Amino acid sequence: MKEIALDVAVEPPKEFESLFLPLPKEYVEDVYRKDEFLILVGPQHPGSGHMRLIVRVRGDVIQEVIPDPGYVHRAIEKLAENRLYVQNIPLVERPAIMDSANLNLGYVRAIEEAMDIEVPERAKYLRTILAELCRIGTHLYDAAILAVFLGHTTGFMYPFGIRELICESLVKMTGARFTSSFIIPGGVRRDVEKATLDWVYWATFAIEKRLKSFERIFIRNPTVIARLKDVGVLSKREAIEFGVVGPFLRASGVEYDVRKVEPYEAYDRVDWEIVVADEGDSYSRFLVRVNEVAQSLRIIRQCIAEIPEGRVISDQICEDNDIRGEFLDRLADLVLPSGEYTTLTEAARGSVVYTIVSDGESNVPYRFRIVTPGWLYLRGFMESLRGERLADLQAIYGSFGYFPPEADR
Amino acid sequence: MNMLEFAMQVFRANMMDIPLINPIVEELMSVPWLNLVVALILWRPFFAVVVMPGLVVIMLYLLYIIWFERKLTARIQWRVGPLEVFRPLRGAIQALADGLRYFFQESIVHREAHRPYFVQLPILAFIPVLLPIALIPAGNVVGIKTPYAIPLFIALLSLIPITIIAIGWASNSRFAFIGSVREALMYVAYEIPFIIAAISMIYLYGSADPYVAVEKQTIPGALLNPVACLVFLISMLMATSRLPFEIPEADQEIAFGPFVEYSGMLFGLVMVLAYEKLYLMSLLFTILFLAGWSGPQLAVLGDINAPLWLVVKTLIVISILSIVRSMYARYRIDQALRFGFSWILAFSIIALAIGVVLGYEGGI
Amino acid sequence: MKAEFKAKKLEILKMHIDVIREAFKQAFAPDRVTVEYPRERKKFPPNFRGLIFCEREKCISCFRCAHICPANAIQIYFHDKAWPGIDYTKCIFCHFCVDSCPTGALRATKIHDVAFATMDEMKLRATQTTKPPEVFREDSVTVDYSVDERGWSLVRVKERDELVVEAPPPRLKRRVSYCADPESCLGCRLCVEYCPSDAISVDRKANKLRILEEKCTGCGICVRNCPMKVLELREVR
Amino acid sequence: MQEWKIVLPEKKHKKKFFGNLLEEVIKPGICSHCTACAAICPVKGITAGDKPIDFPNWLRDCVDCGACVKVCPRWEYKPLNGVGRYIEAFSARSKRFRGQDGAMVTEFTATALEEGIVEKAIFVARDEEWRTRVVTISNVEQLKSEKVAGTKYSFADVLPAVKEAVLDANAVAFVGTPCMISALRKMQRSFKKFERVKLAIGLFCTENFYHSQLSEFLSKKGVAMKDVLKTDIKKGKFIVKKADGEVIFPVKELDEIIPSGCKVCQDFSAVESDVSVGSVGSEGGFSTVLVRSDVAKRVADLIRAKGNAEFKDASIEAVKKLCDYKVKIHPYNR
Repeated sequence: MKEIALDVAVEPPKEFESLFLPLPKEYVEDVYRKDEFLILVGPQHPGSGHMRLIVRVRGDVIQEVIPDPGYVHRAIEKLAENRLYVQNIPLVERPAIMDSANLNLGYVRAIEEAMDIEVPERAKYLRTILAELCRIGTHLYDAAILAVFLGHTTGFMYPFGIRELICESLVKMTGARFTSSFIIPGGVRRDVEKATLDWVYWATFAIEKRLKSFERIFIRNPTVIARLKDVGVLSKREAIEFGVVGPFLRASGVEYDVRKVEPYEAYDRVDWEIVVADEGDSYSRFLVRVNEVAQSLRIIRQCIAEIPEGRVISDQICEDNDIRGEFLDRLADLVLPSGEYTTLTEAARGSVVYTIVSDGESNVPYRFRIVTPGWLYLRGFMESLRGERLADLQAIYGSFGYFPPEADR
Repeated sequence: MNMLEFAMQVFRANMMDIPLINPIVEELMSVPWLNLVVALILWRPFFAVVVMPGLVVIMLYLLYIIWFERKLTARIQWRVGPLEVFRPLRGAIQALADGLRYFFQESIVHREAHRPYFVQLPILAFIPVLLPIALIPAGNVVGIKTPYAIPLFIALLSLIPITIIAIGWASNSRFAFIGSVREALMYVAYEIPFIIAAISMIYLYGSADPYVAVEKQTIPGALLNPVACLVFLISMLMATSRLPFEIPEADQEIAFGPFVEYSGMLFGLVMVLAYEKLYLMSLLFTILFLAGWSGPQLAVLGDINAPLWLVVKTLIVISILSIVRSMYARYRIDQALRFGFSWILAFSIIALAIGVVLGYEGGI
Repeated sequence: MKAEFKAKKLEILKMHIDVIREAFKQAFAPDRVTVEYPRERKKFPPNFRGLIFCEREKCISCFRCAHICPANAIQIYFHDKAWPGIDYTKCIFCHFCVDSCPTGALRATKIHDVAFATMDEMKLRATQTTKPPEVFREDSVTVDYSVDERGWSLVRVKERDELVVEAPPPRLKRRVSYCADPESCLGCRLCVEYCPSDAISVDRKANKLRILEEKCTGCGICVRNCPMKVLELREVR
Repeated sequence: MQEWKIVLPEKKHKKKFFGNLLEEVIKPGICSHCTACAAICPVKGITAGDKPIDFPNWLRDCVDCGACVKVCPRWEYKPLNGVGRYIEAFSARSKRFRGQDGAMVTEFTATALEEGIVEKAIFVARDEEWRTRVVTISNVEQLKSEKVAGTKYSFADVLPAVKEAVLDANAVAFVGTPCMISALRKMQRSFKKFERVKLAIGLFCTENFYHSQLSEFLSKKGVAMKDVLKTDIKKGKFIVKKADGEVIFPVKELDEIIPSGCKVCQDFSAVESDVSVGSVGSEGGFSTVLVRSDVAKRVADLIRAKGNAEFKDASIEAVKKLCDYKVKIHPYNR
């Protein structure tokens, strides 16, 4: 079908000047000269999170997408510079509150590496259980957002319904529904009794049963498959090139998971497999996360079955096994020896990098760096949109589980 | 004999006789002025258009369907649905509450919109929605008795998408443009199979007259020509943009499509448009496939039996259809069109073939 | 482990039927999970992190809660003694303060649903935090989740859940300030001014500093502020 | 009920203790700017840095605890002089460090740190403008940077850093001029915690300067502080090494910027230190070392055992001559 190029002198609509767009003026003119136009899938759009996507569209086909993130940037790195190390724990969970344990774990491991604190076994198992619960919680949250972007309201309600079980197990274990701030340098804040662990153990089976009905009504739903199959394909080479991380990298065929490459906490004492898919399209990205939920359930069950007795907080931090009453005395005046400490943790949406630079004297970090997965795979997400249809923007957005507060930090 | 006596004479000629309420009607007829009003209401064509399969039932149907659909979708989605509006009835009058809210809400007309069209179009959209009601027969209660009721009904029905496209154009907003273009694309995709399916049934029954269709349906039309029934159902979903094909008003992509700029009473009218279209199409579906108003008659009810059967069957069809909203995700516009033009068109031609074969010499 | 999806034409039809079957199954026997909140209340475990209240008598005004709060939500108010007031516009319910309170004066409740009319009403002064916030209770049923391999179901019990959790046994024994290295003491008498309960006094003429164990509450402010760090907290035998 | 006594010095004026210090030491101009009072003041009111010692509105803030008077070396000042008592004397040059002359100060600290005799060392480093900056050294690598070793002829608040270090660590080392060393001894006598300072390294010192006055004087001489590589005093000459050559002028010309406190000081060779180090008495590239205490003796033997320095004998007469010279030019008769 031969394209007929009409050189119609179309000047860009005047509201582009009033909006502060990160685009040079020539770019906008060039777009309109080429008979394409810019659609702003703006910060307040039912089909995108709090970020603006400047979509350059020719007809219905997306030529190029320029992200304009930063609407929910809360300068966590600057805030962390004038808070005590232990006061940063609730702050560090704020980028992705449904994935709080993983973010909290990464930060606390950086402190433990600096002070070389030895974490007791039971605390390691408890941390792994919390991390996996939050991983399942985040995958369900992303599945729900994907469903609502495809217009499947039931697909939105089921995962949030199942996520109630995750929140319930977190409440029973830590006291708070998701931002538990339960992991502290040296272990966890409180011991978890047997009854709660058993409840969580049976909750994993209840989750599995409910996931079956979610699978029938959404995951294997022909309309969903039609909307997601071969959409937003990211080949293995492209995924590596654009620095995609986490389940979205594994969906393009790269078998890399920080929990296997550098196992931390109790991941090496538990047998589970990395989930990989080859196609790299939206559906395989979604399928990888669905199977990861099954793997996480497996990890949780093994952890609960094999959890050893013993201390939950290391004796370098507090003599007896309970920090209640002396939280400030034991943890407030932590001063990290001067130097730079970096850790890599596998959060639900990818690897999160923490770097703490301490000047050795002050009890607040000199420089604090957090790179969340959303920021890492934003480029891959934008590249995968190239050449797709405009209506698929939401489907690919949902398949990437892009979460602006996490990406903007 | 002045106008009034003439009118009274016309009405008395074609009055509904419902044994159940006949004594009351007789007693009311004695009152000088009231008898004219009662006569008018019980005059068959008036009764058909205004009361039974007409306006009053539409209003009740709207209240019922909006509430029922939300409750059913909620039930499927592990939740409870509208509840707090009226605790004892567990949220039954939710639709009434919404209606009142829209009624008192301010209808904002934004600056760039084409003011006259923007305001009048939702009201004009009601013409193609209400005119077909006159053609729907129910037993001997009928608005306009013509042998060509079905093709006329379909013709009027296909005017509705035009008003929706005009609404989209009048609101002059990017999302509305995209919405109305999608409505136009979908309209072409579902209208052809819909008409072919209806024609195949006309072939089957031999005539375009609903009375003939209903008498011939000793076995319901759905069993006679299941393919046509399937095509009819799917194109009904596409026509009223029910979920797998809710593309013109895809909230996530284009924020409620052509109706994005509406608020207040205008929004109320526009939102209800899709439901009324569904009601009309399922009325036609009942007549063509579920043997219209035939069913065991209750003597005491007399004339009202037929309309009652027709409405009940329609409500059942709509209630079953509304489950679709919680089952499916939304197709992309090109997928829907490809699906519409390839599968549904093919099936409708098969249905036409069955219709022609079965109704070879003058219908079964 | 490979996660891929192969489906032939026939299977698509089967999947359609699965979807419809699941929808109808849920329509007739929905496994609902809604807790109708005002009339039913979800039962939370005892360690739930809800609103906080402070037992005035137990508080030794040691400022630890105000120091540790990541959101600076706790402010200490002075009346006859010093004890904390909580600003719920800032509080993030991390309960670092409850964990830092040596005498267990700050206590957690299971109340999480208090509504305030205005923003400055949310800034509870100390006088308002001494008793748990009273909540207008309409609930007659308490709901709890029961889970087993058959699935997850709601158990409704016809009794009201007690929202104020009884205090866990105090963990730390009473501690008293003690000067470990009197020769290094500068004699600057800052501890005398810092002490909220006048446990350290100075005898001007004889130039002697005296710690009265019975008056000392063990708050540790003198320990934190001694320029030569010679004071420390020692458990009373 | 625990009770302990505080020993208070007797006041000479009916004022708060800082008032007495002001009248007795600062106003007469015998304050040596050793910053001991700034270190010990509990309310951190006494200010030091590159300006004379002062306590802004001390009338309101001073808590009258007497600590500053207890630690001030110039309170009832009895000048020390001469070479003082020492166990052995030699001149040596470190093999692994480069410093002012033999870099023996850096060598002593490094060995003490390695052997664990001290945990922290308080050193004076400098920035490009040769402004002094006090640094806490806890590992040997930090000593290798050329901004740490080498003498800086400007005042530095060493003792406040020593006090902070003493609160946390159990064994501290520090380098100071003779007035700082005698101030530290007074602090150790009045407050037991300062006995944690295990190694006090004294420097041979004729006088010290305010950095602002020194840089202004040198700029008059046409030298910008930025491109100064090294400063030294040898045989009465003040040598300023620059990238493009040297500027030499007799020390006498510096007389008008010598602070008044240094004019009354007769202690050239840090008599009360554990070990005194200086360039006088050994030839170029070597430092004269007077080992005075057995801790320093132990460290010296360790250096000798590990062979980290070449050893020679030093001419003590030159040191004596300088000591007597300092007593002669700085008479103190009050």
